[in-house]
Amino acid sequence: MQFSFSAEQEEFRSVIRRFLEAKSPTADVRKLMEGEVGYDPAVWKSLSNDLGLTALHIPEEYGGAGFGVTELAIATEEMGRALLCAPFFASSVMAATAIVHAASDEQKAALLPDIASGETIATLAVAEPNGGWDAGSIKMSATTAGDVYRLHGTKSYVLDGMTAGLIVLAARLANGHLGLFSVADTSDGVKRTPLKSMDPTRRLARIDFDNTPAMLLGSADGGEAAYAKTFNTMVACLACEMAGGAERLREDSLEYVNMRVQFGRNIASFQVTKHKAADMLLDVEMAKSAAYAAAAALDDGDADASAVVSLAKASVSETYIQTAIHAVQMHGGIGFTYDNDTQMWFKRAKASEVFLGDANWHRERMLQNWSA
Amino acid sequence: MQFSFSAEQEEFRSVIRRFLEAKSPTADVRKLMEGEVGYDPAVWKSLSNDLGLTALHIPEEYGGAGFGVTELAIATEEMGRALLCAPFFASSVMAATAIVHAASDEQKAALLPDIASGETIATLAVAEPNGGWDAGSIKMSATTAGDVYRLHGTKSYVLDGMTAGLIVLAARLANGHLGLFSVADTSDGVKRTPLKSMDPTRRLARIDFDNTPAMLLGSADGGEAAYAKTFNTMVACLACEMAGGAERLREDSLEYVNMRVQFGRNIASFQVTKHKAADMLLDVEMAKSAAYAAAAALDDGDADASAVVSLAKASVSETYIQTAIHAVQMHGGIGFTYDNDTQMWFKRAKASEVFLGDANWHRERMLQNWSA
Amino acid sequence: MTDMTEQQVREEVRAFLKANWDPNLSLVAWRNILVDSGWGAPHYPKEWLGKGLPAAMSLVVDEEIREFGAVGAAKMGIRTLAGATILAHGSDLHKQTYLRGILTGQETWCQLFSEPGSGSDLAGAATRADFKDGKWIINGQKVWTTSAHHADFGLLLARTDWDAVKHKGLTYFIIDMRQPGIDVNQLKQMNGHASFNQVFITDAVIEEDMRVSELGEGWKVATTTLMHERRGADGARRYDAKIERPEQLYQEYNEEIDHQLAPYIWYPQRTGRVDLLIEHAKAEGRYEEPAIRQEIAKVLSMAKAAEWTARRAHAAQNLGKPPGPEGSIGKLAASHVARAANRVHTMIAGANAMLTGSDSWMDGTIAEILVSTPAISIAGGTDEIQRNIISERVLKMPKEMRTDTDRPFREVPRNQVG
Amino acid sequence: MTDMTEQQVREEVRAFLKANWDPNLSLVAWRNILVDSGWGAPHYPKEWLGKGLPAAMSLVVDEEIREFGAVGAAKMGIRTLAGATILAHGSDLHKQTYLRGILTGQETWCQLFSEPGSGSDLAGAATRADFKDGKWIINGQKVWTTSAHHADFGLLLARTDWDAVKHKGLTYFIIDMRQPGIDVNQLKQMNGHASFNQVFITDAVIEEDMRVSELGEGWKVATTTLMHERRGADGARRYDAKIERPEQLYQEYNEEIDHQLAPYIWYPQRTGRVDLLIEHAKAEGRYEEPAIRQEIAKVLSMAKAAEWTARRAHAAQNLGKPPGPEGSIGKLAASHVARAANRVHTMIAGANAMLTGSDSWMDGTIAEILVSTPAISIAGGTDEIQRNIISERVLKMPKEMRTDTDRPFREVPRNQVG
Repeated sequence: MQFSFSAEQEEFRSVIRRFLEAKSPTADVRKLMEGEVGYDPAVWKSLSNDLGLTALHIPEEYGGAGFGVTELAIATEEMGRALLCAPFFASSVMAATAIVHAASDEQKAALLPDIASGETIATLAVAEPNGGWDAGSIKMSATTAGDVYRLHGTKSYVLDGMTAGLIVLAARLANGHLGLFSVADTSDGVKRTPLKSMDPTRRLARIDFDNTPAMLLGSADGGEAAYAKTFNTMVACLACEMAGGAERLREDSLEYVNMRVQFGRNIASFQVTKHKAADMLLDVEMAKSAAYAAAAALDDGDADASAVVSLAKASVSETYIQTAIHAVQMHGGIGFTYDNDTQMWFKRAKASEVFLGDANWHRERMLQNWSA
Repeated sequence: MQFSFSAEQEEFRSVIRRFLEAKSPTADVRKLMEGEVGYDPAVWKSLSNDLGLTALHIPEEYGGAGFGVTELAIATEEMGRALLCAPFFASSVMAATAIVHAASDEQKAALLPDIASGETIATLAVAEPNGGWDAGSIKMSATTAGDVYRLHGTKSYVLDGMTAGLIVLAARLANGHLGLFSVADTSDGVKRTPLKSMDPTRRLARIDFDNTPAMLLGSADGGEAAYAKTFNTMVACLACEMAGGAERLREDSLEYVNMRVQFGRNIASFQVTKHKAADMLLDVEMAKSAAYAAAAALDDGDADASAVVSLAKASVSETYIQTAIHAVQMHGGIGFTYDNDTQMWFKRAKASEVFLGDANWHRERMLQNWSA
Repeated sequence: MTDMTEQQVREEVRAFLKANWDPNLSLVAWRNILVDSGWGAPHYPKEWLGKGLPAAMSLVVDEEIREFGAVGAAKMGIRTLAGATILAHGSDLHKQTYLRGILTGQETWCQLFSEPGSGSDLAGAATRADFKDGKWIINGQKVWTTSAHHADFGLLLARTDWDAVKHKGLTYFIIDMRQPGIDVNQLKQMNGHASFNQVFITDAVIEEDMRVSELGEGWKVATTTLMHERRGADGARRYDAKIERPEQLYQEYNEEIDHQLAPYIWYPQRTGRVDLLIEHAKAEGRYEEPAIRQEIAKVLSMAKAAEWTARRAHAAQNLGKPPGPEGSIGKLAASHVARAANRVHTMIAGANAMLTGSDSWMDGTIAEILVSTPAISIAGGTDEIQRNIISERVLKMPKEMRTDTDRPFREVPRNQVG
Repeated sequence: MTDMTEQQVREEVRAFLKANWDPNLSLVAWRNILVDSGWGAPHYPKEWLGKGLPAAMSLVVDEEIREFGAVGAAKMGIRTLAGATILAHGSDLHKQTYLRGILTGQETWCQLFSEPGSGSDLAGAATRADFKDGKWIINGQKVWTTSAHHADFGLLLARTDWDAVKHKGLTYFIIDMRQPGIDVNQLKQMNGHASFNQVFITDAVIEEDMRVSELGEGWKVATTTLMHERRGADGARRYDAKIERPEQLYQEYNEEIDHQLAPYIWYPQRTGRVDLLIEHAKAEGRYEEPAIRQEIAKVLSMAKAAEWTARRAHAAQNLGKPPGPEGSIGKLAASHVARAANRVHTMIAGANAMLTGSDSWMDGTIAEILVSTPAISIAGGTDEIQRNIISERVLKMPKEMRTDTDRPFREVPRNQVG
């Protein structure tokens, strides 16, 4: 496993950071999170066309740039840092990855180029009202009449489910296997309902399927393996997104205490503030290490990658919310106000505790895949 | 529930504290913990005859003073504070309580007066090599031939098991019920083996019983109820003992940091030291509250007394070891040496984490008895 | 101290209520009767509408009134701090003018201490009070002022001497909030509520007889107010609940609750709602999960221990020991409990923790917990300030080295406020 | 920096070993060959027995030597700190005199910094060095001196100027431990081992050419030693292991380990032995308990994250970034890991946690963990000191207000030592 980024990767990170500082300042995030659509189509276009981020890890033969999970994770880390409002995680990280791992070559050729170019916004619908992200929790059934599959049931907590034009989803085949399917948002029997998201920068929806025609991606017995790989990538990218957010909170808090005066001195000069800042640095550095290790384990094809990925999700999510709690506390009363930016990351951290499975569940998954 | 001690109880506490300061200074504790017997018979005699502590909660008709759990708990709290080396917990808190709850009037008349006077040192043997303290973990069997019961099996972690002249123990009757028995240390087939105690102020032994004749205390179907009451009293007293130890550690640490100079100032003047001391006060005060509540709940006969008792054991044990960890840390290098007294309480705290059941087990027991 | 036992108190209150309670009176009329009897504020001194009973006994009285189905004196909001402060430091004029209105609920109060530039460092207040033509002219900006938007009076800490050292230049006033020159702005919080206000004060006027402290001695009086505030924040606070009965008095009482409780409507949630943990876990079908049970049990234990510790402190007061900084212990414990409860509610909620409003359990209650608990370790003095207080005042450890207390306040570095 | 890749290094080491390794040599004879080749200390400069490779590359070399079944240069104990300090600050005489003996293992070192009166505050050392008749005469008392009972030389920090301010009055020396006037007393720890010593120094003598720092500049040199000490304490440290083979060289090597490792025999236990958690849980039949699994997973996660963080720091060094205070981060992480592992081992052990020695699992290993982890947050600089360092040096936050650094040391309050 590699423990440093290459010069190219560092440069890639800088480009994204500069882009997001320019295109996604918190004032804009506030507007978008209070708005109807939840993202800025112009920024999305620029991110796709100018930076090519939507093509990042899609294979070159399907219009992508063919990079690995590590590069994808660098992008999500920076997006987490900037709290970017965009369907990148749903479309590129989740849906595109699922298609890459599940679909046949023809299907990939049909679906991936438009995702790579950002024309199509896709999402991946896994969890159902029971809220589980593992294959075992998926109860939705797919029946078949000839070549056409029909879907019956409800998906919930679907990221960007209201805006996605293409829905990839997991359902249970008659043979008991998991199948990954693609459905257009305009298909028959698709009913989408927005969910009230506590974190308004991450929009969720419930989607009901009533005898909806769908295309099975790949074979009727490869869904489990494809979903397992997809899930690991999603989780590693989320870990990096969270690490990026945690680092931002840490830096902002440090800046604030260095500026704020109480009792005639900077509050950064109080020993308890200093020690808290030191603990936050330790926590965030450890979280970054875990998140990077998760991405690297996937790129390396490590046997215990699932364990490392789940370790990262559990650890980083706890660090993120803990850092957010410290950040509010270090800002004092102002940190609890809506007008202070800290609350935006706090809510993202809170929602991230449970998105894609909570810490307890991932720790159990980690031990089940532990080999060391 | 009463949330303050009466003037008489406060005076009672002062008497014990003065006694233990005089008779159980740490220099003496060190000698005893390194010695063979593990306690000082002269101090035991004085504690029994002069202070009457061994008679404290034994009913007056059997030579006792008839006080409640609260007074017994005050005594153990002070003993925990002083780290008294004596078989008080085994004999008075455990064995005497078991006899009070289980035995017939004749049996009480036969057994209790000598325990009350301190002549007899008794113990209660419950846990077996599996280490469980609940009735369900007791596998040792008692067979019967006419009036005489015979015991077969092994008890472990028996407090003061090498010094006790009278062993009360719990075994499984042929009818499936739990029975409480008394056995003399000189009975046939009793083989006692000292266990190497990490905390040398609390001696443990394994006792093997091979067809050992024993007397059933009370009836052949009352053992469960008697043991449940006994166990609650033991645990409440242990909680108070731990609270006493934690408070001592807290006070000693505070005294040390107020005296110790580094960087040209008392280390008590560093804000992180002050905040740690504040947290320790909070923790210890909360622990004391829980421990006192456990004793009071038993004296009041509260319906949820088992829940409160287990809450107290779990909470106080965690506070005790946490306080001990802080205490070593506040002493710095010297706190890790054998010659510094902190380590003695540290070991008591460590052993107390698991004595009579660990925190996880007690929390589960607490929820099962929760009514609020 | 008094010689009445708890039992005697309960009996006397019941006898009084039996003889006097009438839900067909107006709320104010009834409360005047109650206040005149001394049972409205039994912990007030006999000469000032009370009975001179210990503070904890007044909880017993409240309990009796509640159980009888009657309505007690007005207790919500800053009024109790105003009452305690006026009793301790106010002039006879202040007591005469304000105590009754506080207890009958006819007048509402707010507390003007915090400023944008001085939060934890309350004594760093820079709102100015200048004496001109026999009156005090007030200018400055206050913040975190609960209820300022409907308050009649405010407890004001303002600087009257800029050359004195920090703690010696403040004076404590009662200010009439219903005057020009006072502008109140609501501040929205991260949980969506707007309970606090910014108060902009421009040339507001206070008569000299509404000065509570000696000149430059305002800090001492403020500490009384703060001590009472902290004591109320130990998580044991209870809020009045509406009574659904037909008579007019109940209607007025319920309206009062709606009106005055509005800023506090999320306060139960900021405590973490330990009371809902088991119910929540059962509702999500997770109460049997061992790892979740452990976490629930830990929080319940912490909350119970905190409650018992508060009761030990109250019991000590009942035995005549003066109220001390144990409020800081309780407040700190409440922070721990709230934070832990938030964590466990999240764990229980699972994916539902991402939702809010009607999509969250109990019509948004859980979601509100998740974004409200950070307030409890800040409001009324941060956890850090509480630990300073405990270590310095309870444990008598050395005070933090100060560079701001030994020179004229005008020379002390402070935040620039826009 | 060098242009050799890791692969090249590995190949060259293997070639060297193939050509030179001979287990029938004596340990010292072999090590002299190794040291002369530069592979004994490849991170030393070329002119001083090394190859000028980055520090992390020397781990790669060690790995190759181990895998080859050969024995490397002596690494245990204070010798590595001595080597690093002498390389950075020593004179050519020091380098000539000591580096080879350090690497061959012929000479053992100890570090005489801490004193009974100055633990965290190392710069508060009050051992005196007085210059008389061309030599330094040393008097004082040191403590926590690992290996002092068998050391040949010591790294000594002593005060040469009592009128200078604290950090400007210290001088750094090399002291010969085999002289009259040095008395060593072993200190027993709470875990029963006696790894540390008190050293009483009475009129011991140091030649002027064994002074390492300029007069009064000893603190600067000490910080080099301390930085290297902290970097070694991030939990990633590995100890040499015996090799059971018949040849004489292995026997000598194993004896060296027995002798020099004795003070460190419990060091693995003070880290909390995360590596044993799963095995321990399985042995106690508790690996399937959900609540225990959660706790095990938490500790494993923490330990892994700490390890990866250390590797990120090493990787940064390999890229040519200078070693910085990240050692403090690693050390702090190791404390958290050890404390958590202790807690979980206790939870797993259940009633067995009350036992020790042969009655405890793995012949007392678990018991030793339970009473050894408190050391890790103290030795080599307490957690509190590490947090000071991180906040001030990494985060550049304001330094603690000091009252001890701006006046003559003789006027600074300090502990009275018996």
